[in-house]
Amino acid sequence: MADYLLSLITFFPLLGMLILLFIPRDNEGLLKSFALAVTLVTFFISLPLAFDEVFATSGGMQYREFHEWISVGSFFKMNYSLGVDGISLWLLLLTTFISPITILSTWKAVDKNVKGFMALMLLLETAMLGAFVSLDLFLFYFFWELMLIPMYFLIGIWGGKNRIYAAVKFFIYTAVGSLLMLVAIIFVYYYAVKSGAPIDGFGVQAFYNLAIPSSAQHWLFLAFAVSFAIKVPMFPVHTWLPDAHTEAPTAGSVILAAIMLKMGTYGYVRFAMPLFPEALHTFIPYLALLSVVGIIYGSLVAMMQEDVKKLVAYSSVAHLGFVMLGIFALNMQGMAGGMIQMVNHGISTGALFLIVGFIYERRHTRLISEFGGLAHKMPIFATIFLIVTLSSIGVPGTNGFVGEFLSLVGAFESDLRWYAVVATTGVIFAAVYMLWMYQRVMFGKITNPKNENLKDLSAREIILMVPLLVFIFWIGVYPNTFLRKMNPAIELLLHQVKSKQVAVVEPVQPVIAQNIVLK
Amino acid sequence: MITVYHYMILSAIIFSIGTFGVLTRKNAIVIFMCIELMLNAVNLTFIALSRHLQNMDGQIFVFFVMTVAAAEAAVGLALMIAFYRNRESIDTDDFNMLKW
Amino acid sequence: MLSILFYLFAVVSIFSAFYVTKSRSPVNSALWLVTTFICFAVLYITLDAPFMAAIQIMVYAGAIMVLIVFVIMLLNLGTAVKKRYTHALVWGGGMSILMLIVTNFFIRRSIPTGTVGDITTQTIKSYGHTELIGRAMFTDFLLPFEIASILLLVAIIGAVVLSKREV
Amino acid sequence: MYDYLWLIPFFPLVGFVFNGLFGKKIRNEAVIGGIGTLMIFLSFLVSCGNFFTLLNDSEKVHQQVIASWMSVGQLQIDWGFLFDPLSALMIMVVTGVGTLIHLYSIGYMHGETGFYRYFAYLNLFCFSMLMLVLGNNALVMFVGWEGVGLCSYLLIGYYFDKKSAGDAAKKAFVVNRIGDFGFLCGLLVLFWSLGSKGVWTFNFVEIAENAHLLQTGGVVVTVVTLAFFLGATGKSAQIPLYTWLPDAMEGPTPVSALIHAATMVTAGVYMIARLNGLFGMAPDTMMVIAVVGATTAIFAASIGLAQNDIKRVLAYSTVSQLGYMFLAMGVGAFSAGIFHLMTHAFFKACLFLGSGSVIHGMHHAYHKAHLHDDPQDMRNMGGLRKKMPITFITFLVSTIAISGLPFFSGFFSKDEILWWAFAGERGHWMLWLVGAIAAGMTAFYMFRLVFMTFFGEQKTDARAKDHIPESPLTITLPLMILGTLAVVGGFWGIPHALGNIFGHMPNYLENFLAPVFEHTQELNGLEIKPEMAHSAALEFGMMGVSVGIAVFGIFLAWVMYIKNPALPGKFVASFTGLWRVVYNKWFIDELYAAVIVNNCKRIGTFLWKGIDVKIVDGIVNGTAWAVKGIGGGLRYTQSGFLHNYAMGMVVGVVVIVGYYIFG
Repeated sequence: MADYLLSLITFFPLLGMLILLFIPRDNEGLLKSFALAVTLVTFFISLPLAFDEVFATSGGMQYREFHEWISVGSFFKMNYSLGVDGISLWLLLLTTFISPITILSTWKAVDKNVKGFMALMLLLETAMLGAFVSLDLFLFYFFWELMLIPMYFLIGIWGGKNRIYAAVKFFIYTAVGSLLMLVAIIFVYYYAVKSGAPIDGFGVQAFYNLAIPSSAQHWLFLAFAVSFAIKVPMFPVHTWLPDAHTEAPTAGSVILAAIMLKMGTYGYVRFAMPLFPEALHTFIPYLALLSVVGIIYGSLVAMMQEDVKKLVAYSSVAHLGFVMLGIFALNMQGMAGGMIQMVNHGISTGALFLIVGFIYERRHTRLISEFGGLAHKMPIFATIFLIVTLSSIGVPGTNGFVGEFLSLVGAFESDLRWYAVVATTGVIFAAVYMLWMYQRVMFGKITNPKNENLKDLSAREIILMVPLLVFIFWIGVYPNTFLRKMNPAIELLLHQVKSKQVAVVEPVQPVIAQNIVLK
Repeated sequence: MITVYHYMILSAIIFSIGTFGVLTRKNAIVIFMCIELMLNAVNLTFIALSRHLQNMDGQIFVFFVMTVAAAEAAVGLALMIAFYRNRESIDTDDFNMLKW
Repeated sequence: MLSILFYLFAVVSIFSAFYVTKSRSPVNSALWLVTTFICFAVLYITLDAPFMAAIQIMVYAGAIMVLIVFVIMLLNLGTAVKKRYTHALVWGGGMSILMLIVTNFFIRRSIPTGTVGDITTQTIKSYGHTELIGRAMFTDFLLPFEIASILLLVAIIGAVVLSKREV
Repeated sequence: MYDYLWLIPFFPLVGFVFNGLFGKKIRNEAVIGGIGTLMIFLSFLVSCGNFFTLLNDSEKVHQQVIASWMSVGQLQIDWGFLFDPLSALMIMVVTGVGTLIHLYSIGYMHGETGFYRYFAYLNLFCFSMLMLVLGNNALVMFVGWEGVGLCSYLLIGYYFDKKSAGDAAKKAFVVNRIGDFGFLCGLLVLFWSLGSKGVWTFNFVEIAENAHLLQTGGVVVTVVTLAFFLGATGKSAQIPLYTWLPDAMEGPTPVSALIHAATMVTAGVYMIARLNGLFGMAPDTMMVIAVVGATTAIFAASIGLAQNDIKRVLAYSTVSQLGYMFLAMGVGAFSAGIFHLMTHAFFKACLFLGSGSVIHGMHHAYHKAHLHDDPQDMRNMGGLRKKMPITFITFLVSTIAISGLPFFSGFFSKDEILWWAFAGERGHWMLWLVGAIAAGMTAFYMFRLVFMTFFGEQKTDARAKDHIPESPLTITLPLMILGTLAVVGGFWGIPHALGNIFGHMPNYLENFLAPVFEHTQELNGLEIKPEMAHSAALEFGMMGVSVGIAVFGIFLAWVMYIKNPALPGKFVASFTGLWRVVYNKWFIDELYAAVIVNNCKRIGTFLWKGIDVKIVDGIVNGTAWAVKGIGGGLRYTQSGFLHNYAMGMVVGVVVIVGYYIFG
């Protein structure tokens, strides 16, 4: 069982999807409950991973699976190689955890072609899980591209008014990036074969030990970096995100925000950084700059949005800036902060999109100006919304703080401290745009008569929010549960990255103290 | 002495003539015949080379070319009949439905 | 002797091929085409391939030409209206001459290589050309042969479907 | 006893969870209010137990670690508590005043729809404040720091259907966040700079022990302390971040008393006192703090002179008094600052609660008379001393205390600060002068408040006049207790000069807090200048001057508002411009709105509509348009004529083969 656990987790939703295809189209209730059951079972199968203590002690890959998959002559060998470590562990669990919630959230929201919707959701889950556990670059690329297709249809079919534009934009943006990545992958493989290094098909771990010349590294890193940056998304390639989010159905937005954006950051951690450490060293200042610009830019733009969903989308840009900044700090704290912030963003922003979904279902509009005074009619909603808002702002005691704080600690320890100072102002802006939005939606008197008859959250909606709230506080108060199992993997990763950097600058050099002691 | 080059040059000439016909004639059936001409030119090369290399494979290939030519003739002419039925013409200038 | 035969039929085939493209009436073209085919069959014989010559006559000069002529009759195609296609003539002629030059160079500069077999004029004479073809076709090329037969079947069905009046 | 330290914040948390989850269902105000009050009272009892244990304990610093919070590499942060004289004093103030205000709220908030919500927030606030005070490392303090900011947001926005309340709440939170940015930066720079010396810590005790690793007066210390000070200005409403506090008066009055007078706003002062080891090493920062404190004191007092809303006067008074505390911190008089913090908590809480009692009465009267006048406007009051005797007496006592008349609590603490400002090593006569003038202004506007409210003619609408009742016992009892404290609270920290007269009474408070501050003060020479240290005459002289200024202020108020009520009008008429500027709070809010808020909005809009939509999306869509255009152009090559395609093929063949041969 344990030998094939990852395959089981990854392909269970796909299996479910195949069975789902035999359920009659009109039986919507059964379709929904079946999809929910499949995702729930997937979640329960993946739970043993969470309790496995091996991650707390070992940073290496666990639950390895290895089979030969495709081999073209003796040259190209793609293997089916899976594995999970402390870095992908929580993202994997986040995926299995969020999926049932999204399915549950669509109970009333999706009314046309439920069967197709559910099938695509399940396919999407398989693709995302596969991308997180692949250790073979080619397999990763396969899942990475596979992810795109269901999402494209989810936006394009079940989306809002401008859905085609958004879907195509999303698709093309991502496809451009991934093609660059494909070229880089092939080049790396070609180089590995030519150099006669011991490799294992497209196995990424063997690639870690390649000594790619630094001029090539730069280009390869750029290709990977652009591809992942689009997915993250980092400034200035973020503009697909607001459109995709705004137009996507609630479930699509949640999946997009909670998990798919993490693919980009995860890609940096797993692939771009350890594969090309020298190039990373060169590009870190620029990437960190983009991250910081993203934080400030995302915040300022979010502040002026009139559409709640767009606001949340731009806030994602800002939040992921923190993730990237933490990762680029290249030390334990920053990395752990980035990783935990990925999970946080998944939970908080996922929850925010669900919340927007709730009011959208009730009022069929997302314009802030249409609302106001909802706290009167929807007290439970107001409370949940407030908690999630606070988590998004990063109030201590909620998850957002832990992630932001660790990222910033890491950045301050590294050479990026001046970026970090600027990034810290992001906490101010976050408060401004989130609270302003909250105030305009929830506070005040009810001015719009359409809001008079709004109903508070139903039991289903509360049930689907509660797990998210639990994790908001859990990570906020006792993040060690998660950090403990991340630390060994992060240590190993940093070792991999740093052992190969030519000029590794010690992150703890007190530059300010040495250089500018004025007195 | 006649060498394989002679046959190949002849085949090239016939092929060019076939090309000329395809490019200049407007009647679909004549174009079709010119294509047969080109196919035959190729066949000649095959057989000449087969002989030159003392190997049977080229002739087998000719056999398959003929098969394809026969199939093409059947389908192509059927298409022409179908087309004529619609357009009362088999002039290629009337075949412009592929236009943007 | 052989070279005389070659040159004779080569010239005739070039001449008749040219008339295929030149004749205004499709029926004339078809007849010139038959001439070309026959010349080719003779050339095949000079290449020690009597079976291919026979097939050439039967399939091309026989079956395909009959089909073409039959279609010409069916569609009742008359002589093409005289149109001046100088534009197309110049371009088409230019292109085909260019092509000729290019292929000429190609042929002149290249040496044919490949797997040299053991079939000499003697083997052909002692076994017979037909037998050799048959051996090759039904041993090494059995699968392609079967596929070709399926192709023909498909073509038959296709032709029937396409030419049926109401589909 | 110290093992039960965790119970102190735990009880309010229980209250919060209980009221937050079940309060709505219970609907019984007695139960909700009772639970809320009981919880904070229990934590008051535990605090008392700990406090008195500490008094008799020779070991003054105790830590209790509950659990590990974050541990990543060299970063180890615990959920831990630190109990030393400073935090002991603070928790006594927080839980003590907190209990009284909870009790008061039961009466004051009677009948409000969100009663349960109010008590849940109040308990949450107490929890956060206690975390702030008790945290043994800067990060736990930050939890409390943000937590109180959050509760302040929630409680200011308590009447959330009023737009002004929502705006004020948001403003409070955002301005606080600007401060928090400073706090966070300070925290991070400190962590890194100490870490680079080999000490990776956020723990206060360890920071204090290792502060010497950093260079005294060096850039790092100055930057760190300035950043922390920015945090303090946000939380404690100092220039330039004070603007949220007056607006925060949109919240219910007990909230103003608890959060915006007695406890939360003093967090900045507490934080500086807590990090005295660092601040002591940064003379430049100390100077900045002293100057900012003094400026805020006089600036806020000047605004207070002209306000008519009873709570706003008190709000500006709070800002001004906080300025005093910062002045104290800036001149190194840490214990004096904490002393003033304590006495201020007593008398300002009493004043706010008293004003709440008045507002409650006025509201009641207007309600009965079906009028919609502003119950907080002092111009509608007057002569209330007969209607509300208890409120009046406690209010008056507290006013005397804040004005610094001898032997009331404010006198001792304020004079100690002024003495340090004048005679301390880091002091300066200018600081003293500013402080003394501000004290005079304080006396003036506070007595103006008392005279306008409780004396003279009753100016209330005739219809409502007779309906003003004295408040119920739940309201007056806390008033009486706080009033008593406002009178006697000062005797705990009698200045040396006075103590010598009273038969060598020691300054108990200073001795009590000594373990916390002694070290820093010795190390950095934060003492009274030696030439003045033993001059009792000078000290008495300064005392006399400041009391004189205060009495003059009171006299002026009496002249203007009792003896000759027409005088203020004439004054306004002759100095219209000046008066308008002061009345409109020096137009600072408008300035901020114009310079910062609007520009932020403008930049945001520009980035969105300009950069995002026009440039980035312009490029993206432009690419799409270009591809479409090229495709549209190339489309015409598809003529549909067979010959063109055939020609294309032939050309292709010729070119490829030609390239193959000749290329």
